[in-house]
Amino acid sequence: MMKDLLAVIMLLGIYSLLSSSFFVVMDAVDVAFTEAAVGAGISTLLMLVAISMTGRSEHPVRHKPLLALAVVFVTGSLLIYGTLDMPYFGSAHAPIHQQVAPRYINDSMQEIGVPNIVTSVLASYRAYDTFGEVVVIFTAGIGVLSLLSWVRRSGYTKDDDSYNQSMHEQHLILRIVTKMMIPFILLFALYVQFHGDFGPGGGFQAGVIFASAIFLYTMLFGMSTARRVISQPFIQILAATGVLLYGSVGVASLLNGKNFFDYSALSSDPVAGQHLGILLIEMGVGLTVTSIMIIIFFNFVSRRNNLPRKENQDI
Amino acid sequence: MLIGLYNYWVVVVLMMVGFYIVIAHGNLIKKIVGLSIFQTSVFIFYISMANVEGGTAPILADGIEQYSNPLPHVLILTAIVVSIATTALALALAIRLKEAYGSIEEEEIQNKDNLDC
Amino acid sequence: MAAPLCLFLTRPRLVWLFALIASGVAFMISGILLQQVMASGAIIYELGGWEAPWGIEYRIDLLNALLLLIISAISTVVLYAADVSIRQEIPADRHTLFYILYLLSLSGMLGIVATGDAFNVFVFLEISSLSAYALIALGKDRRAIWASFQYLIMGTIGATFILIGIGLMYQMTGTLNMEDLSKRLPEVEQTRTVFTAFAFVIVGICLKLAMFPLHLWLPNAYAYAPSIVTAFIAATSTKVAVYLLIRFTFSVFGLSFSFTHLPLQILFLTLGLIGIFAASLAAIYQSNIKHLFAYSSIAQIGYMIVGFSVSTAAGLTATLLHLFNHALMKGALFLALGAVMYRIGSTQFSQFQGLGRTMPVTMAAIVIGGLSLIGVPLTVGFVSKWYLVLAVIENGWWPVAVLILLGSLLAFVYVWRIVEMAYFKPALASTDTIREAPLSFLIPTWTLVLANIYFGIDTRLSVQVAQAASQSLFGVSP
Amino acid sequence: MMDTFLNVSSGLFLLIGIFLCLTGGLGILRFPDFYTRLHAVGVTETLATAMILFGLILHNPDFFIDIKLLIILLMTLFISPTASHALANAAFHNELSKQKDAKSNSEITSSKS
Amino acid sequence: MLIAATLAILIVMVMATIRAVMGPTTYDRVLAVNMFGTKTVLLISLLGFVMGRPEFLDIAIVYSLINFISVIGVLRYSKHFTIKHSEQPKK
Repeated sequence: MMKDLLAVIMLLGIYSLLSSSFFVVMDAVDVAFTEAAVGAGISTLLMLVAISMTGRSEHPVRHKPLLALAVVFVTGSLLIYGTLDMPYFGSAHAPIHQQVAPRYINDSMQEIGVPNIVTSVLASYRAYDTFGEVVVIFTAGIGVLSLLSWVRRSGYTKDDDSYNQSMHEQHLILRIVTKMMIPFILLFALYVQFHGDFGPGGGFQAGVIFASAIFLYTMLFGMSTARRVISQPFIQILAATGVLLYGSVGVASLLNGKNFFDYSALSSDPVAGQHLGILLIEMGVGLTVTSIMIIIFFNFVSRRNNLPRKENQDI
Repeated sequence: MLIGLYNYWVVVVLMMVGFYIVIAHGNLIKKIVGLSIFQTSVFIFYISMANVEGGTAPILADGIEQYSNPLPHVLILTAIVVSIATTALALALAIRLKEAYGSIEEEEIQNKDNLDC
Repeated sequence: MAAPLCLFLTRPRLVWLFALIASGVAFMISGILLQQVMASGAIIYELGGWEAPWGIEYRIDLLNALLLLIISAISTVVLYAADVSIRQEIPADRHTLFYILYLLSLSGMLGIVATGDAFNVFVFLEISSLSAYALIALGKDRRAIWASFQYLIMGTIGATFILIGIGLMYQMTGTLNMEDLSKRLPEVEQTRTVFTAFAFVIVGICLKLAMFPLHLWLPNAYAYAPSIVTAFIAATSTKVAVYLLIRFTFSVFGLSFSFTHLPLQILFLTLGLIGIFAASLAAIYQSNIKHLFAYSSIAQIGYMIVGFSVSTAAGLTATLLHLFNHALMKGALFLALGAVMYRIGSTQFSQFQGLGRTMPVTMAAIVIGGLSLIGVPLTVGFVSKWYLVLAVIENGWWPVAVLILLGSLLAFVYVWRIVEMAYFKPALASTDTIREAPLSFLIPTWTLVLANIYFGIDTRLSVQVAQAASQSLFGVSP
Repeated sequence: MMDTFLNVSSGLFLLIGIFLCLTGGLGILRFPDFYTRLHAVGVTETLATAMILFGLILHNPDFFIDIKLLIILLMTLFISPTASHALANAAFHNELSKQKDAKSNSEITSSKS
Repeated sequence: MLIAATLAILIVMVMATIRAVMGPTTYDRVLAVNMFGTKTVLLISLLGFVMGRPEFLDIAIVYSLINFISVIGVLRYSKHFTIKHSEQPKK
């Protein structure tokens, strides 16, 4: 058993990479994309920041492993029992491939005009799910904000600057490479954003990539520098705009006399309307995800920067 | 003949590993890690049921007949977002707990609570 | 319906008034919806304009409409009191965030209830629970954070179980729409996979529901959350879980599958009864009133489960009635507690001494709510217990009926403790100067209390709706 | 003629890549301490990646995909040595402080912040 | 040839994982994870060719980015508390 949490988190990163390779093998390229960016990238990073605050060793206390084992065993055997009647892995005759999916595969080109079926299902057939997903991430951002939002203080900038100085001496190479990389990453994010109709990618992935460029910048150039570029209110407004953009697309189609999220109302030609709608909501998703990720990360890091001070204050 | 199901069994084992970590470990970060493993295994489960033998990725191209089922992919995209949201919130809570209790061990926190009562 | 609401949520400078209006609008819409549904049967609204199995649809029948009405009503009333209470309990810079989270949670719950798509349920479940975790963690006490973390772990496990269950169902049927699922499931209902799917969905929901053996997260979460949050969550979130339970067992899996192939009936009955007794006993020994009512919530959930396990239309009617009534009672009780909290700053038992004199109006509300919990005639508690006992007896389960009455006795014991403390003990010196709670607390509290009494006397509306809803459920899937 | 040449050379590149990969893997597994392992990985990794990607580029006729492969190649060329450098740098700073006693350790920390 | 390369990369990935699990120091683990990431990039690009749909190289690009970012992240956030860590016994 591993007691070093840092190692645990790195292994989690490996697990995540592996599972996304598995997704590629299973033809789920979009999912692999997301899992790589989210599981291996963002969540590992967040966990790292978190353990840098909470300490990295685990106490060897173990309790009630027997009960836990029993519960796990029962659940596991129930699941295995349940798998026995499943259609075989990869069989094309499973009900799952017979009922709903063929419509997506066969007709989505005529109905929506986007080659990436995942995008068209995500953004049009099941747009409401995706809206829910955006709201979930928005909720998480607001939740983190309400839990961790920092007290605005000007005191730590000086520390940060001197730290910056030492970073500068130590990481010259890193900084220069990063500086060269960041524009490229941003460009790539935009590519992913707008190429999502044709290949793997879309608003969510693009948002995560965009945010990770900002993370990189923050990690190497310090919080206060990054703050100068992206201020808190600005990013909050951006997050809200994203969700609103998504929602207003729905309302727009509502006003045009169709149902909520029926994009064919957006243009005289239904297919063009669908395409436009998908582009718009992907923008909404991208904006929200980028800004929420940045909010979460900034709050984690600022909390961390303020930590020693907080301990002195004796909350 | 049962070999057709091996994939699901591996997933079940992974799920149970995650689940065990969640309920048996006292360390909060480890609980979160376990939760993450648990959820990722569920994703793998969904994705493996979307697979069709001989199929390819559900992005339309000329000359390809057999595609994998896109619907589970969509569901899992959503679920991944949900899971990162949960993880972020859980980590934020863990940080606050550390600040409030000075520990991220379940038992220590409970002991301190009992002292309070 | 919930979705346009979400639009408003995101305006960053959201104020209380705005939230109140949004919630009120939701309330009105759901009122209209209920009327429409009663007049013309289920309403179906296709989101995105794609017909059901391909797109996502809202499907609102009587059951949903009733739930929507309860949730939005409680939320509006509770929100009215929020302004004052929040100012005291939550730091100023978090107010906006509080209202955003509150509305998110509300829209999540409305979304769960309204949607007709199994996966969509999962997404909205996560919206409402994530915001609930954050709301609970806003509590003053550091234990609030711990409670919230526990809730998060349990809730996420529950949600993941539901996800597995939905996945298995999808695997066997190839569809996610509830209506479609209920049509296709009978074809494959003998398979072990469907059985497992059912088990996972049920266990997952029961985790959210805090049904007896899985209730551990609930008391702390209720006790340490800000009082407004407690009032809101206690009155609504478990109700949503009960709704899901009913929806999945009756509509999706179908009655015959749920109750004939599995020992579900006896299992739920036993767990429900044990839940009633264990939780009531635990409630008697609590030193914090919030804890007390939290345990009493678990006991009340036990009643609902018992009614549910009867699995006849009468039993389901009783469950729905109790659901409706319990929302009213607990909303009123926790709001009144919020008022006490506002004045005294604590809900410890010892602090309640003499409050009957210093805060007579609030305490009267608590007493009436308590009486309703016990099931005294002329309150709503009586009506639902009456129907519950009737349903049980109709099924010929005499001992169960006796046990239910015994459980009410236990409720009497813990309510009596409060009454004794508040009216028969002299006031503490420290609480002597306490004044009556501000009007903005009293109005919503008494609104709920009066609703308690009104629906206790004039039972037509609630009973009629509940009966129609349960009969329609049995009609759909005989 | 051209085709066979491309195929053979692509295979050759891939082969070299495989060989380097395996060497690196062996290195990370068998070498005794961190710096030697870093050496094994850092040196082979960049070249192995370059070789395999070259092999793929030669293998593939599609222009657009070649561009993407080239981008990956360029990124690896940037990132891999930088990461190795950062790693070595960090290890050097901290390993040093590990070996010395607490006094010089605090010196390092104070000079850093 | 492609399949042989894929297999070789899988073997190397196993080796890296072993090192990441064993790794006596944090840096060993970071190194192993980094190597694992690079190998995943290669694996994805190879798999695209093996499966006959090499359009999805975007994923590989993302992987290499993520890999870089996580290495930087580990170094950035582990350095602090290793120092803190060594200071703790002094209290």
